[in-house]
Amino acid sequence: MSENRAPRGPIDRLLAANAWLVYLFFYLPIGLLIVFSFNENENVSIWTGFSFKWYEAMLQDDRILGALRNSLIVAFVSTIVATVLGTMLALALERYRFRGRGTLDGIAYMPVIIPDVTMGVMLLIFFFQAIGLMDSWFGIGFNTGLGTITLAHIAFNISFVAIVVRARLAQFDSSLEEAAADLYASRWQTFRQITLPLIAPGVAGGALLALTLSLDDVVVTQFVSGPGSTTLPVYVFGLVRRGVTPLINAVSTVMLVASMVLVGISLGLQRTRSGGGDDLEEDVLASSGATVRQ
Amino acid sequence: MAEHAVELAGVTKKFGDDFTAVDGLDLVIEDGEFFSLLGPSGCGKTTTLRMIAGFEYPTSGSLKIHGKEMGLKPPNERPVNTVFQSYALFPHMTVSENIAFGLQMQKVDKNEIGERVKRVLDQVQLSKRADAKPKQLSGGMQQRVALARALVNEPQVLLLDEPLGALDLKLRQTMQVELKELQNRVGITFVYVTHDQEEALTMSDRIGVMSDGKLLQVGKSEDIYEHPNSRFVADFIGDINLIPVSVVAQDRVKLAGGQEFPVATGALSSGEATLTLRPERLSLYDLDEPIPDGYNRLKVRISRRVYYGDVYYYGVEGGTGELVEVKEENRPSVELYELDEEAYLAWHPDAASLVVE
Amino acid sequence: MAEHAVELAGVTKKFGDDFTAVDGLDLVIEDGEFFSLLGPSGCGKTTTLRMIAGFEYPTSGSLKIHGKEMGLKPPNERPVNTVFQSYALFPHMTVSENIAFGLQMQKVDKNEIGERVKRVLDQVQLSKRADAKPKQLSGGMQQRVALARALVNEPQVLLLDEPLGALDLKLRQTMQVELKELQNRVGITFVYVTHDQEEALTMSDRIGVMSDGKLLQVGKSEDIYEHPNSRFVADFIGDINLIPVSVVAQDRVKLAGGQEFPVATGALSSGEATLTLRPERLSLYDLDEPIPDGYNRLKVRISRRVYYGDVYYYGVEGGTGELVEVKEENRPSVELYELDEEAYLAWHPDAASLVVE
Amino acid sequence: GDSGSENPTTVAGGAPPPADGGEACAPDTVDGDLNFYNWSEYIDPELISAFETEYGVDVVEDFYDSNEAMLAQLQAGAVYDLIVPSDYMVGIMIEEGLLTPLQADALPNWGNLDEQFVDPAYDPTGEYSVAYQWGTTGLGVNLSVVGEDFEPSWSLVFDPELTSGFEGGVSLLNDPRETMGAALKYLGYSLNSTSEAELQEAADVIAAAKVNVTAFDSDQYDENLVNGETAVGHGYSGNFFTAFADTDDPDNWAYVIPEEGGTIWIDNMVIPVVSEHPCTAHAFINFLLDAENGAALTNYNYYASPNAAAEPFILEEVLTDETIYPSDELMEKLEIIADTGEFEIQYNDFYQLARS
Amino acid sequence: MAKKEAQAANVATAELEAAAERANSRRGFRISLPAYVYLIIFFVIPLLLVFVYSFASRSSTGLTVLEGWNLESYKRLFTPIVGQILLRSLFLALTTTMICLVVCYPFAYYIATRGVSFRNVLLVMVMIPFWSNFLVRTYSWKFILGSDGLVSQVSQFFGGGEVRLLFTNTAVLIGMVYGFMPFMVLPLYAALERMDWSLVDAARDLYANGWTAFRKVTFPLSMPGVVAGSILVFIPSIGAYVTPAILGGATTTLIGDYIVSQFLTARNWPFGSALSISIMVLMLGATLIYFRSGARNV
Ligand SMILES: Nc1ncnc2c1ncn2[C@@H]1O[C@H](COP(=O)(O)OP(=O)(O)OP(=O)(O)O)[C@@H](O)[C@H]1O
Ligand SMILES: Nc1ncnc2c1ncn2[C@@H]1O[C@H](COP(=O)(O)OP(=O)(O)OP(=O)(O)O)[C@@H](O)[C@H]1O
Ligand SMILES: [Mg+2]
Ligand SMILES: [Mg+2]
Repeated sequence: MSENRAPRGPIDRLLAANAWLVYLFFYLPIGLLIVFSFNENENVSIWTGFSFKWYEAMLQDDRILGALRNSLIVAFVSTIVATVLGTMLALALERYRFRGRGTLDGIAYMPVIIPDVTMGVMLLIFFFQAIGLMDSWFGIGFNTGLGTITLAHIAFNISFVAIVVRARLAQFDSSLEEAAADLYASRWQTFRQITLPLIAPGVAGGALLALTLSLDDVVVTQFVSGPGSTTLPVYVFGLVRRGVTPLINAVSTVMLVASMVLVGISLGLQRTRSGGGDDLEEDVLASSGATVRQ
Repeated sequence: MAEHAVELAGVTKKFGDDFTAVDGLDLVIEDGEFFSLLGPSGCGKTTTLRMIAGFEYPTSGSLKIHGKEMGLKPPNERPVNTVFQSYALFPHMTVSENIAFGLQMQKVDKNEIGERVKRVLDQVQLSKRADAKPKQLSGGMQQRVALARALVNEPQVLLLDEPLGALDLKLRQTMQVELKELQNRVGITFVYVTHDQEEALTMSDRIGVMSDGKLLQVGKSEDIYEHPNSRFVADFIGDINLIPVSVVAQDRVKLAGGQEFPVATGALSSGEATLTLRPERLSLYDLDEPIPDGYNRLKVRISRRVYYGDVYYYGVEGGTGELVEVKEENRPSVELYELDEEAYLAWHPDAASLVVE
Repeated sequence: MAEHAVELAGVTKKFGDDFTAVDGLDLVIEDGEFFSLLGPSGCGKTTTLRMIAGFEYPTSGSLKIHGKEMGLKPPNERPVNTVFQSYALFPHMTVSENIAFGLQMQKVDKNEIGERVKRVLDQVQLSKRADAKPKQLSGGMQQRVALARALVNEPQVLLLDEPLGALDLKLRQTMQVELKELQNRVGITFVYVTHDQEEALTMSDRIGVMSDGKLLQVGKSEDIYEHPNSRFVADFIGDINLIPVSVVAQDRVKLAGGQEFPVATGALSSGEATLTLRPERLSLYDLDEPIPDGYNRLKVRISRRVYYGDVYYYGVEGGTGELVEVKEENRPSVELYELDEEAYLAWHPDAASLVVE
Repeated sequence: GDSGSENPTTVAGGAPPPADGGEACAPDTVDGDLNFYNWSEYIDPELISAFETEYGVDVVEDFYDSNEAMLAQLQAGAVYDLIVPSDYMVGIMIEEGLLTPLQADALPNWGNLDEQFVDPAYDPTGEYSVAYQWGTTGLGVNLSVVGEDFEPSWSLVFDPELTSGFEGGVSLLNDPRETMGAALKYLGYSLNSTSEAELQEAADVIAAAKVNVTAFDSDQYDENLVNGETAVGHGYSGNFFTAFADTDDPDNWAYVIPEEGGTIWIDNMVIPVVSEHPCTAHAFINFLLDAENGAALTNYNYYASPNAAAEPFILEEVLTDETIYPSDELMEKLEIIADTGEFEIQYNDFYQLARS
Repeated sequence: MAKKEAQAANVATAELEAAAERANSRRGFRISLPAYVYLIIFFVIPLLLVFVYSFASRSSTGLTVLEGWNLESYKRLFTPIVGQILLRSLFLALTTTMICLVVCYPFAYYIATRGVSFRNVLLVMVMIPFWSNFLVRTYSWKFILGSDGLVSQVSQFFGGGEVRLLFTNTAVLIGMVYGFMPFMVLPLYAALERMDWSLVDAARDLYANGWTAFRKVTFPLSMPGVVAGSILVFIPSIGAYVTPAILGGATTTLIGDYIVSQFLTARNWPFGSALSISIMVLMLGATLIYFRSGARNV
């Protein structure tokens, strides 16, 4: 009887009560945030009337739009690269024994547990030195900016992707790969036709997580950013210092909705890929990382 | 053809440095024969199969398929297909996609793939479920898909790893018959792994009995059953009474109880040995009943009676020191022996063979 | 005692609104008897057991244990213990901790727990592995721990759900004997679930055959085997030939081929019916061989011969329209029939019984 | 790590040396888009677009929220044309050779600058920086809580007896130099003091005051005040004014410069050596030095303008507001925060110690 | 004949397995190479740089001088203030973890015991709030906990007095718990969802009542999830400082902002680096323990 059965009676009711309280706890601030994005008053805390003006303001403010653009560029590039590299990393660590595997295994987890500030500072130092060297050795001049931000985001995203994909691979029955090989599939064909489709939920989860992390990161970004590379969270950070206006709520409501759409897509995508409903776990588990870097 | 289907010479497989899963296997499997590997769990059957298929490489020894040395050839370059102990069906593909996979990899053209898949689907009576996902099939159906997926490629050698292990008695028996007939029809070489001795006996042309990675005996089903070459084989294949005796002459042995009996003339003329007697080769006679001449007799007391539907198993005690099992047909004509009743235990000397440890 | 061990009256279990797993079960199990529930996978055996144990509650009907109505009593308040289909050993406890669990829950005092655990460990021959974790044990050992864990509580009723399902033939047979002897010794009521008919026949005092949540037949092993009350039971229990016949008189039937035969006087005197004949109750005689009188005879052609170690199975064709299976002892004295040879198929009228669908 | 040895002296070595003066820029000529690195919300967007249209170049704005972060970025190779560091940071940047001298000929409006800002302590030669705006650090007071008549003194935040009466308590800047500085002033010392003993006293004052300090906050002090979370807030003049202005009755609040004096800070426009468009930068500086534009800056964010010529165009109430343009005797008591070298560590430690 | 072949073959194939393994190992290495290289360039080397910096010294202008290497920064780690701050951060992290555990266990249990489809919905619902911007989330808490915030208004509505939680430890804890809950919920969920409920049946069958069955079977078996969740909450909350600053008013220094202040206020990078390194080591230690106990319990 592997299927779950809830305990009966009052305990169950208590559990349910607790659960719904927790959800209330989760959604109270979000609800407030969204509501006040429609507040026509300057001050977020006092409701004076409904209006879309903050959304309009947002659409007019090309600083915000610029920041949004930057965020999206960084997020997508870093997500794609990190997903590819992270997946390969997970494959190698989970499937093969090779020299340096132990060390790599260790390194792979460090970016997850390193404090943001440290990550930011060390990348700052690194880029500074790198730029110095590039300049003095090859006379190549390059600046901090979207490029360096993307490089930095990839650096921490790889680990998160790898961890999620690995969790997926661990449950993966490798006899399927043998079966494919036995049926005349080359290594690459086996990967394309069997392995990848089956770990897709994990990969999707990893990608999702990477995207969210990158869309929410302030600290690291601030350190490695350069001219014209202000990202949305960083800009919001600046705005907040000048006082929270519903404008910020509007912006973050938009981000919220955008992310939800993203999740929806990736989930739907994976539904079609493989019927298993529990695939969702990894995704969700993954996306949880979104908050880890606060 | 002249050359052998599969040829293992001194094949050894070690896991880690110390643990030897397969130990110096010398084995030749003829083309078109149904060969079974039989042995208790963990004896190295699957490992052997995996080496033939190319999932593992021998630590040492040579492995030829149809005369060609396999060396480091990967599985996809070997003329071999496998039916996995755990089906290993692709969960994200339908039944027919699963079956078509191998052909697609071989770049067979669309139409032909379609036909061949259809044909094999009929063979395994799954045409109706062609578009189902493996999850939606019962154990028996999944097993048949796995089979079809391998068969459709018409490999020179088909490896089957306990393909029926998961099925319940009835379904198992039907599948056994189907498999056997199929093999007769397509005439490809089957290498069949099982730990069910009855299954092996029913289906195989030849059987190899393994234990602890070693091949103990290879031979026709009848030979293995009738003339086991070791205590282990005798005991593993079917029920058998193993009675310790001391050899007094080339053709005579003495029981613990002191009674002497003639046996088929054997190799040794003295020392300790084990007398093997199949329960069904033993019969019980009332004390006053005539016993066919030439038969050995021994007075015994009935101490257990177990009902098996078509037969009764009696446990009897006599001079042998330990309980002897006797199998008696259950026919209305025959009347039953009660517990503690006395009777004669009789058998023909040919029925007994001597093995030594 | 007077009252019954377990008493089910009109017990029905629905999952969801539409699906009925157990359907109006009426069943009385006597104190101290070994009762087996037999049936194909998915027929509702486990569900029935789970209701007796108290893990599920009947949708309707009454369930008494030793005369007491169980109603909504939780499992821990029922004088019943279960050996689970999948052992369900606590992975984080050692063998002896697993076994001691029940006693601790009952607040039995330390020393006594120690002794009783020791004793039952000896019974199942696991004293040496007392401190192992379940993971470190082989399937057989785990099964015995599950058994010990239930037995140590000396419950009034012991529920066993396919406790031997996971074991291979040899180990299975030993365990069967051990279980049976144990039950005789401690004399507690066993309710035993299995889908292996042979197992049920060997061990049970009485058997209940289930199908699709319904109880088809309850009775002594012999009765069920010798006199199945339906085609399903006949077919499910052991090999059997099912031959369509038309009834011409209370005691006569006609084959498709037109031959008439006497049968044991039955209920109906006309119409279509099925004649059930056990392969082992049939014998083959050379055309020139004398056949015991009173036996029915039918000329047949040998069309298949399968070797099963201790026996040969012949498939013969005659006037019956379909292949009839005959089981012949394999003794050196008897010589074999070859394919396409002709022979007489003979059986005693008592061996045949009529069932109707 | 060996890459460190590449430039043994200091991290700043990463930037190429000043191309002595670089090519000369004619007034009002531009050489490309302007990379402008500024405090957020520190300039009226109108001004930006005005400049863009007038000179036909784009202004790329990026924002920082602390001088140190900005410095770090610059060292890491960020390339900007124009930056607005605070006083002490200008000193550091000059010392580190991060700044290029300004070309007087390219800045005809330079003369508009009030002469007291012409060569400040942190830029003795006055050739590297042009004052952008200046302001004071003081206290925002909720009159309905504190009452109309109160001593404009640091005791409003540091005297536990007094503050215990304030519902909601007080907030101090989460900034070692500012808050330690305030405490030092409260004790009558210089806020650039380099005496451990004095710092110790200051730390003790803060520690003692802590009972009624609801928050050490450099971002939200103005909102906390107007939302009634705090009764008195320590912070920058302009922020308070904007916050007050946004409320329903601005008169309920007042900004005061404590009589013991406090910090005066000056933000400055500088051009880093790495600048790729120095001429546009010069043009922009000159643009902001223009009388009307200078006034526009102040009218936007209520910080005092160093631009003498701008005064006619500055809103009357701003100009006359003692708290924006403090009286001369008050000016005497105001100090600019100077970099104290190694002592910065002490400031931070004592501050953290006091806070803990 | 077969024997001789075998001998020959032995010689031929003695290295087969080894060769196969080497090929395999090369393949694995090749696959991991891109990520490996990337992480070395953009993570390991930077980390080493920080390590180097932690031995450097600070110039009078607060810039890092890459000479006069010394252990000063590490010496300073042992000044009382650091210990004090660290202890405070650890305590906060610990409390946060505890609360999360207590609240989330029954929550995860509830989700894990629903039907598959419903379960998934519930899970997504856990995640959605965290798609919004972190700062804004935290600020909207300010407006809930403030003196005329939601809580206060509700209490007044019911005739209670004005309650101001903002700038109290309660507020900090609420904020922290809020931010880290998902990390507790998800591992716990994963563990409980894999739970073999027939074990609970078995316990009940062996005369354990519901609570005992939970104590003796369910909880011990969910231990890996508990440990995982605790670490995932504990580690990041050690470094957390933004939430405490916004909701708690930063009236106390935490290790997080202490590190930040070294880099961004005191401009004392060597010490900041030393701090970071040691915190990382600490966290690595914690993670190791987690992996161990995880391994033990699984
Ligand atoms: N990859 C492996 N690493 C280490 N030991 C292994 C590995 N594969 C198999 N073994 C060991 O080799 C022995 C033989 O395994 P194998 O699977 O061939 O047994 P088997 O005969 O197939 O048993 P079964 O009938 O249960 O399938 C077993 O003891 C097993 O533990
Ligand atoms: N919790 C449940 N929810 C829905 N259906 C169930 C549940 N438990 C059992 N069933 C269904 O009830 C029927 C009977 O199940 P049960 O486990 O009793 O079969 P069984 O006789 O034990 O089969 P097996 O021999 O394979 O154990 C099956 O069709 C099964 O799918
Ligand atoms: Mg196997
Ligand atoms: Mg069952």
